[in-house]
Amino acid sequence: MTTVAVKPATMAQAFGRALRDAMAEDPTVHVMGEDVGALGGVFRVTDGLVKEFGEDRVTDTPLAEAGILGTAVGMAMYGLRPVVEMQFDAFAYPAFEQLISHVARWRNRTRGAMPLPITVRVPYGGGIGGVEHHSDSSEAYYIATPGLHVVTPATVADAYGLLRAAIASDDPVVVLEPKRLYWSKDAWNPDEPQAVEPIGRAVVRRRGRSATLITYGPSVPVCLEAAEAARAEGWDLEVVDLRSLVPFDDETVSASVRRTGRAVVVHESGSFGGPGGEIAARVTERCFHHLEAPVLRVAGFDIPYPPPMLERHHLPGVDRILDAVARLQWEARS
Amino acid sequence: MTTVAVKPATMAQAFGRALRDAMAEDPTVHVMGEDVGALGGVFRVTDGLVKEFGEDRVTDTPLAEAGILGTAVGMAMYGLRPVVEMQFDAFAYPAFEQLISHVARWRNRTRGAMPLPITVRVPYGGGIGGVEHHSDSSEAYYIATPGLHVVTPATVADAYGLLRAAIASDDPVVVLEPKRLYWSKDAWNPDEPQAVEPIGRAVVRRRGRSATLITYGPSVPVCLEAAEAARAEGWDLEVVDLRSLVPFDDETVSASVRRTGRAVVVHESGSFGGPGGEIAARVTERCFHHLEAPVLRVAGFDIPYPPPMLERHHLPGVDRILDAVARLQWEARS
Amino acid sequence: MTVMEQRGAYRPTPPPAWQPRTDPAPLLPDALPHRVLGTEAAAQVDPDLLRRLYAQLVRGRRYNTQATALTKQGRLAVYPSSTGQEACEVAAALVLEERDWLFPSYRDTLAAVARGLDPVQALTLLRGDWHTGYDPREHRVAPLCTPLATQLPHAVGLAHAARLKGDDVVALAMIGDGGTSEGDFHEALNFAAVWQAPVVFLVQNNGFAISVPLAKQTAAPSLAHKAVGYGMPGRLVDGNDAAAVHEVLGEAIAHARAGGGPTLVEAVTYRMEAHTNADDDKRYRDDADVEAWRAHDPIALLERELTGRGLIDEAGMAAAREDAEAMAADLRERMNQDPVLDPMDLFAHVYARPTTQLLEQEAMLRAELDAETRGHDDPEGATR
Amino acid sequence: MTVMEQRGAYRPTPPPAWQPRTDPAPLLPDALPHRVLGTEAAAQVDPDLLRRLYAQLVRGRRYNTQATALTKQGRLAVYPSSTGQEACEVAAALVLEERDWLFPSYRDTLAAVARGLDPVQALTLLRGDWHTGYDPREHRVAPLCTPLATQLPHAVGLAHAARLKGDDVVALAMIGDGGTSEGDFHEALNFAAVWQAPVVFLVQNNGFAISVPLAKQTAAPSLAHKAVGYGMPGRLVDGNDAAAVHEVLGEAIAHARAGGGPTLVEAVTYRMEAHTNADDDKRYRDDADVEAWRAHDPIALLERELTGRGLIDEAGMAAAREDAEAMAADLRERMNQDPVLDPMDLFAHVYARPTTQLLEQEAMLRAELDAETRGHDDPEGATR
Ligand SMILES: Cc1ncc(C[n+]2csc(CCOP(=O)(O)OP(=O)(O)O)c2C)c(N)n1
Ligand SMILES: Cc1ncc(C[n+]2csc(CCOP(=O)(O)OP(=O)(O)O)c2C)c(N)n1
Ligand SMILES: [Mg+2]
Ligand SMILES: [Mg+2]
Repeated sequence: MTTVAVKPATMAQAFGRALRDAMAEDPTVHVMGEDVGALGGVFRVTDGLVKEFGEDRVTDTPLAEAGILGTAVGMAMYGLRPVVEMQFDAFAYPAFEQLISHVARWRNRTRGAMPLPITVRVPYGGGIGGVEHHSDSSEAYYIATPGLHVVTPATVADAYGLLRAAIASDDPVVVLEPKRLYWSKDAWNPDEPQAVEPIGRAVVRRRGRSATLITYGPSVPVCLEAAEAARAEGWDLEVVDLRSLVPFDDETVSASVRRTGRAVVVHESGSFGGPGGEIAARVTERCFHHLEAPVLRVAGFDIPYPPPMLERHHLPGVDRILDAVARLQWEARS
Repeated sequence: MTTVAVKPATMAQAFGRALRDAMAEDPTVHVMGEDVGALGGVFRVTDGLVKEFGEDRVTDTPLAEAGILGTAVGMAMYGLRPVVEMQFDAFAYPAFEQLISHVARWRNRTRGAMPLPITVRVPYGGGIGGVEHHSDSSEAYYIATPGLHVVTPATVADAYGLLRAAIASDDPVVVLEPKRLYWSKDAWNPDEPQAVEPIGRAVVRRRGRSATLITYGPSVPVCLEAAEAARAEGWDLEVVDLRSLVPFDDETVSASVRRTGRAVVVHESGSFGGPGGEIAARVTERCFHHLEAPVLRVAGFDIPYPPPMLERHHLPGVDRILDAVARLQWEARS
Repeated sequence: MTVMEQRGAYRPTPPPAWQPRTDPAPLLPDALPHRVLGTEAAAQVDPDLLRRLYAQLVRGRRYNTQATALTKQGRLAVYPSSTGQEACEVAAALVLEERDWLFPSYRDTLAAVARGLDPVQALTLLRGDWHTGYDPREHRVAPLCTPLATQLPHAVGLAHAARLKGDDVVALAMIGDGGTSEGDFHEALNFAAVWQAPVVFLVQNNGFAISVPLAKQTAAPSLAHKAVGYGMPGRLVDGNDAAAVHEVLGEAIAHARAGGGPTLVEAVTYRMEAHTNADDDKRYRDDADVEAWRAHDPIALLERELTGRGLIDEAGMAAAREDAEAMAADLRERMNQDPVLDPMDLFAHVYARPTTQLLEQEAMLRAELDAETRGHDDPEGATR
Repeated sequence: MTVMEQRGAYRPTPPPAWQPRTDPAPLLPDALPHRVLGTEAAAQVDPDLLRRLYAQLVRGRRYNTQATALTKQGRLAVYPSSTGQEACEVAAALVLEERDWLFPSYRDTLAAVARGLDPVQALTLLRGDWHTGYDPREHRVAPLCTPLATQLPHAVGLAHAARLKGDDVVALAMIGDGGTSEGDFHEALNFAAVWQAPVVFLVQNNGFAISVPLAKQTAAPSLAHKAVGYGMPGRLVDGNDAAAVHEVLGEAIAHARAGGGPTLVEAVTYRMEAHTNADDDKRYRDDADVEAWRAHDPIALLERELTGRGLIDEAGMAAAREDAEAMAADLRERMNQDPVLDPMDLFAHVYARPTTQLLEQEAMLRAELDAETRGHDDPEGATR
């Protein structure tokens, strides 16, 4: 394989391209939500789709999230593959009854007779200076709901690959799109054949020997930055990007922690009852005798999301991650 | 203090008595929900209240959970203390936007100017042979929402004490009422002066030296039974009843685990992303060097709640708890 | 031109030119519930249809009493009876074409059965067996829906998808009076009207939501009036008059099929039994209220019409009763057999392919069950 | 007799006696938006009121342009302008009594300001400072509400509580056309009607929900028609006619205050700016549409009335403009100061008393901040 020069693309463009390619390949794929048509979505992810595919397949719905997801259920019952956009994390809450009581349970309820291949796209997380309700990290709700897959990319290529995989999945998938990475760029060539990531595989983004940072979505770049900074302190940190919260890739994560013997889980979501507890607990269950220190967590505080002027104090940053690494009982190393 | 003979009362009666006493003491306490009036609620917790206090204070609302909680917000803004009944766990989901985006955040949003003293009563959990949507353990959603207190009693006395404390609290409190304990009886005299439990204190229900079972709500009696059964196997198990999930009583829990060196968290809620992960993680953070084995979890499976005919296979029972205790690496004991 | 683009685009224009989009008058529902039986209109109805409705009403009543009896014998976990509401249930089933879809609530197992579903399958959920006992596509009956009003957007979405595909399919969604207060009712009706989806909403106003009477549920002149706010026609019909319900639903379905969009139908009826066998209706209503409705029994109404006009004889009525008895006997017998459920099925359909986490849990349960079996083989109980 | 018991209990009775509860006709909203300015009715309006409205409109427009300018200077994180909608905003504020409550959405900071709130406080949220910059009880203005329609049940609950307490208080809740599609809109209106709560719902139909035009939001004849389904009166008013909005709201409030229950008011207006400064309205509407509405500008309409009838002179208009400029200058100046936020306040108001978990997190942040301060004192950066 030869190296080709590629132009940088944003994550938002990669999501959009994934939608476009999926729609072009499969006429049953429909995009629906608030402002997904002429406007192209408030993040412009669906830009151009209505021109290419028409209003029957790219639909500006009435403003009602339960209605959007509920009608998507009916459309999926009839053989369509709806891709639903929730405008912001906090605006998905009105759809929770449909999500928890129906979308997540339909296959099980019908004993496999009627799967619901629905993709729910949720822009999530903070760091964009958004006012109240525009920066929630709501993944705890989704991962505690059996029947859903929950993925979240951290790179432009994964944005494409995971969204394609989500749309192709016969099960409902919640795609958590890290808002503040929408405009992040990567050398990624949309005109090359693209990998559709299998759902459920984590990836080691950086190899290291001292300790493992387990993270996902918007915190991946922060962890990579922290790992660079840690070199100055003599720590060689490994960074695991989970990519999929459900299913969870125990194999990759446990293998890393067994290698390093120490781990910190990093995410923006609040700490108490957030994904970090689950991750720390299952890593500990599997790697107990390899651990030199308890698995620590660096997470958002257990507070309602703060206003833009204070969010930097709330979000896990490089310093806080390094502080946690410093607390991994290095003195205990024999 | 002399011992007085007391008549046994059910947990449902204790909840009802707590409502009655709170209403009698404080004219701002209002009870509202579906069928809470003439019917007395489907579990008869509010039996007799409308006769005593009238329809202005015990209100059969229209059938709309977001509307119930949303109007309760407005009532609380005007100085009332609404106690809202959600008829079953799964039927609280339509109210999640009001709960997450408003109830939990109002005090913070208004910089303390406007607290919302709302109590949300949610009958939860399985084991009652209920059909779909009538047996969810939805505590993961509540504990991941900063701004809420979340309590759940396991005894008749705590049912009274915790509900009184919830109503008296100036913060919103979700009271998770274990459905299958509604008809459990205790020697409890409603005519004695009753203790109002401070929110946030766990209690050791059974002292033991071998390992700690950390549990709450409907699983407390199961754990006590398991502890009895464990004696035959030579294990002397301590049982901690959390009573409050938020705030979490780290002190009591950690002290117990430091004493015993081993712990199992037991709850009905699904395992992945459920409270057990949080509890295991924080116990491990605090007691790492006292632990002889990783903290294990015995929880519901990560599946939609099963039908009545299969629920016994899903619910954590005595055998499954003992199996977990057996896996606590006893051979490692030096 | 696509389906979505067909509709005349409405753009707000400055007030001088502002006009209501349609005259509201045609949206206003009937002033009184529409009736057919006992009126002159009954003569226009196909006698065969009346006889079919009658046979199904008799069968439906028997189904209700049998199911209630099964709760007493512990063979059903719970049963929300539709006794007194059979005209709605039966008309809803009979008015649909094979290709159409029915979206029932928990109270509407009878409609599913009248549509052709095996009663044992229809009762699977209520028996405590798996949640949906049938493949929804077989008879085009959606899973019985318990969370109130949430089935309505499903029906809208399905009808919309069928229309986009060019299929000539209508969806009929059933809901109770209480359910109309839920937000999902509102959102579904609005989507349906905006999309002009071929869907009909049938509200069975049976007077109560468990214990809560209609007066605490709405202040509207009628539930049918709710149609106005969505820009769809609303109809009010006597829910105990099977011919009237069939006619009004039939018109609404034809309207939807012809591209005319959704209709809201309110059928005024009464719940003769408690909410479910677990309910105690003495707490919230008088026997006298229930008794007053007996005079308006759906079977009696139709029977009077049929016999009065000589459209059925004693033999015909006996045949209906016999058919109903046979159904009941068969139902009883099959419900008396304990269903055999495989605990391992807990994991079978959570996902297309179980996650590794579920595989671990599955292995744990299998080991437990194996140990149990060994325990049974080993009566000394040497193994736990 | 309690408030809840007062209302005539509606019990369903068998169909022969069944009657609609009220004649639907009075519930039907106006056929065309009600107008006052430029009509004979204008002569009946208190000239002082017209002048007060005018002064506030001029001030409101200036507030809008100033706030938009502040977004360009990075002094506001975001601003959803109400330019073109000032008649609704101002009339809503002026029509209320001191003791009444206003429930604004994110677009309604102007209404809050016109009610007396300090503009800087009203803009706190949009500035990126704490979520609500004022004590809601001070001016009886609820926190600006962002999740659509969720403020409506709050208004209903507050109005209901006031009525239960015997207080003579009315709540006015504001919402956009798009918000009417949400389930909470439905649930709030229904609760209000069933409880006969003293609340008025003001829908500002400004033609769009971000990019989505009204035609994709509803198929109803008008949004005011939605009132019918709740059994409450609906009114349709020209939202750019400040006198008309004031009159219609005033009547609705008087009706509510007198125990007559809620009213739904639809004000037809137009959003002259993009949804917010971050929006690009070129993507979904033509300049020509916007231009057409300029002829119907709320300030121009009122100015024409006032000057035409000699109720204001050039000096009076200049005074209004000067007052507006003074407000804008003050706003500009104060918004140009950086607010000082204490990071430790993150933990101050999550609960009445912080949990031990929060105390730990608080301690961590304090240590970090201390270290930062030390780092600043120590420019060599010896400590991180
Ligand atoms: C979202 C939701 N909330 C509450 C319930 C509990 N519940 C079951 S049936 C019922 C009453 C429904 O009344 P109605 O809609 O009139 O239907 P009916 O039972 O009379 O047929 C209630 C409150 C539910 N199933 N779903
Ligand atoms: C529950 C919810 N969903 C989505 C949004 C995102 N959003 C903010 S404003 C808006 C459009 C609202 O339109 P409309 O109600 O007409 O009010 P307008 O902005 O025109 O004043 C949307 C979709 C939200 N704030 N809340
Ligand atoms: Mg009913
Ligand atoms: Mg609008």
